[in-house]
Amino acid sequence: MGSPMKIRASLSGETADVKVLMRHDMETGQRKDASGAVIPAWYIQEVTVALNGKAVVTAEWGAAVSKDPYLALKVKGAKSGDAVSVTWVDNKGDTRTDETKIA
Amino acid sequence: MREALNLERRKALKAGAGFGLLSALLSVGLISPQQARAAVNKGAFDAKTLDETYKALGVSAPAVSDQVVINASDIAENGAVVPIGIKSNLPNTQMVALLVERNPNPLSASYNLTEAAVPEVTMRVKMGQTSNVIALVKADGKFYTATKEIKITLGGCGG
Amino acid sequence: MRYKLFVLAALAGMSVGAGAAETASLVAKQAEKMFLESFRSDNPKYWMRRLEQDEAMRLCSTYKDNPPAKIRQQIQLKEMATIRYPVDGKLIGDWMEGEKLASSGRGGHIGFIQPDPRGTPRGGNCYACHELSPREVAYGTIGPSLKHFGRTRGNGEDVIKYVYDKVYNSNAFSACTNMPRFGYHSWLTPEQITHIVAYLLDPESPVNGD
Amino acid sequence: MRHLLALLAGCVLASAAMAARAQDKSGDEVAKYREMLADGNPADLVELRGEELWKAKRGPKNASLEQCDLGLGPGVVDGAYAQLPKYFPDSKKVMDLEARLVYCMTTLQGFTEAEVTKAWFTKPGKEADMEALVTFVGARSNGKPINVANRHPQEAAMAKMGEYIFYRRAGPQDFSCAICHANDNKRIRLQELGNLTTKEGAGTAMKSFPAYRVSQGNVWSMQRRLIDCMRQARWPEPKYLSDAVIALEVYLQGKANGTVMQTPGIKR
Repeated sequence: MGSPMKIRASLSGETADVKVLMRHDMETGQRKDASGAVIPAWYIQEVTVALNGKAVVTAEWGAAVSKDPYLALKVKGAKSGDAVSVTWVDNKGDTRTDETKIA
Repeated sequence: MREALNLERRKALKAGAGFGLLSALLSVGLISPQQARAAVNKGAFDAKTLDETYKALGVSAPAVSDQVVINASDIAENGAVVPIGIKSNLPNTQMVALLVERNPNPLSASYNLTEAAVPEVTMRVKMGQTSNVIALVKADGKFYTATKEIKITLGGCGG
Repeated sequence: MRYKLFVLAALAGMSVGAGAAETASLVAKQAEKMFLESFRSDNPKYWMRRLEQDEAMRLCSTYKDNPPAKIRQQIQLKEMATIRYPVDGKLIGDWMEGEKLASSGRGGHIGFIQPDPRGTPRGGNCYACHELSPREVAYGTIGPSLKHFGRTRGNGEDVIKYVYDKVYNSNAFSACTNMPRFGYHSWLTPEQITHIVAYLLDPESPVNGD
Repeated sequence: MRHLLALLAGCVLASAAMAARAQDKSGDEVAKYREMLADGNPADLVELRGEELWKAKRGPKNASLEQCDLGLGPGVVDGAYAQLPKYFPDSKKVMDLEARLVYCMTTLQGFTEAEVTKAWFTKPGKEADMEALVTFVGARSNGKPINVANRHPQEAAMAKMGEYIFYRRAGPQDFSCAICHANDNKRIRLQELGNLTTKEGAGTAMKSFPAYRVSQGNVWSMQRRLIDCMRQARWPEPKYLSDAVIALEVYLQGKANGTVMQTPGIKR
């Protein structure tokens, strides 16, 4: 079920600045461990950012996204108190959703 | 039963931008992640060259545009984490994607934007070596690009 | 507690008028013991031997790399005598091989956390400390810039021998310098050192290009 | 002749200026890279996990670490990191944060020392609890000045021995800590090296650890940092929590004394 994300959402005018940190290994499947065995690919493939439950941005990721992913984007028509939620799904089917209110 | 599930799935896929639904299906184990991936950007993430990637994405002859801006440093101290921002000043921007030319699979990430999104995203990607990075933008049905070289330097003690 | 007892015992044995030097050597004795006891007991003996100091290391450590002139002279003379040359006597090799060595900081890492895989070739890691080719931006500044070294110094016999000797045993010229003694420790072979010489002096080498 | 000399001197100056500009440009770009990284430090997530671990009832005694005495009394976390390492009368030893956490995990929670030190750093797929705890406790000293008084004779003795080790050369590259870290304004490759014998240099280093290392993808404690320095020096591997490592920490914290903590940092 994954580790919690850290979502920051701040308002400037009617635009919300959303910054997300996720905890994920984002293994490419190309690395080997100390014993020489390949570490299997394990990475987030899909991210959805929603405002008050309505998807604003949907992203597809490859294994090239860095470990402990960071994502920053901007949402229009937001106001203080609105809910920003982020959902990710990885290639093993693990998923996680976190939510924050715009300050 | 299988029929029913397939129907369910087709409905979900038909919903198009229904990523939320997709993840809901995934989380209850109705479809496998591989199926999910196949449903969205078939092949593009596995493509090994820029041309193959464009082909898989259905892009032909994208125009270079100064309305697409890449925000990144010329030098990255470490290839494991390279922060890159893409901004589009083109009206009706629907999609932005980041490609790293010399990575084993150039396509790193793509973002479908609704009208509620400002066409500006920042992310961090791995780069195996010094390479051009390409911002690919779809606006009003047409594709545009911007390119920037990012140097990956050997850092620290070197070992 | 162990240390305290040791201090007391040592103090009792001190002659009248014992000064800073004795205190310093006392600290050194304790610290040396503690240092050597601080390594994992499963480090193989041949790894642990890397912690042993030769005379130059010991003197440089004692004087914090700034020994008095007399000792400096003594170290340099002794180190100069250690330099060995390739069998064929040729001191300038292949700059392309030299570039590989200059760029690599790998090899020789031991321990249990991130050792180099067996057989990893040792690099000279010149770029960690020196600017060399104008095309490489990621260079260190611990040592002086060697950009255009051959262009400015030429590549006469004397210069070739000087560069070879300096890389083989830096302490022969400058006691307690930050630069490793690459040949003395067999970190690089005499032949590999001739490649580094070429990288610095060959007119074709990128070090002497624009 | 004089003209020629003047001309030559001019050339030297010009090329020096050009080189300086080229270096500034690299420097600016590296600064921009770091600025973009600083906007989101994954160590913040590690810190959250550390707080959970701190409060969780664990071990054979089913106890949390909330009564652990980090030097300011049982349960006081705020500002504790900034005044470590220090001498603890209960263990009769100078301990850094990690040594102290191990002490608390054995005495309060009933773990064995071997259990809690076995996986002290993160490996692929296995996050180390110790790193998370250190990140949490470290962050609770944010904004506090480093304050290691070295009042106890054992602390003073450790600082002296740390200094000795700092200058001790060994190994097939003749390295000591001082080779890279006893001069001002030097770089290794593109990374600036702090002069750890000065307050400024030691302060810059010590205030930012524990720090997230993007090249490693996890947080490094000062133990990990120093043990890896010895690996880079091509030395054998020191024991985790050994006196030599703690002595170096005491020496360096002493040099950094008074510097305001700013942790977790984010580094290459």
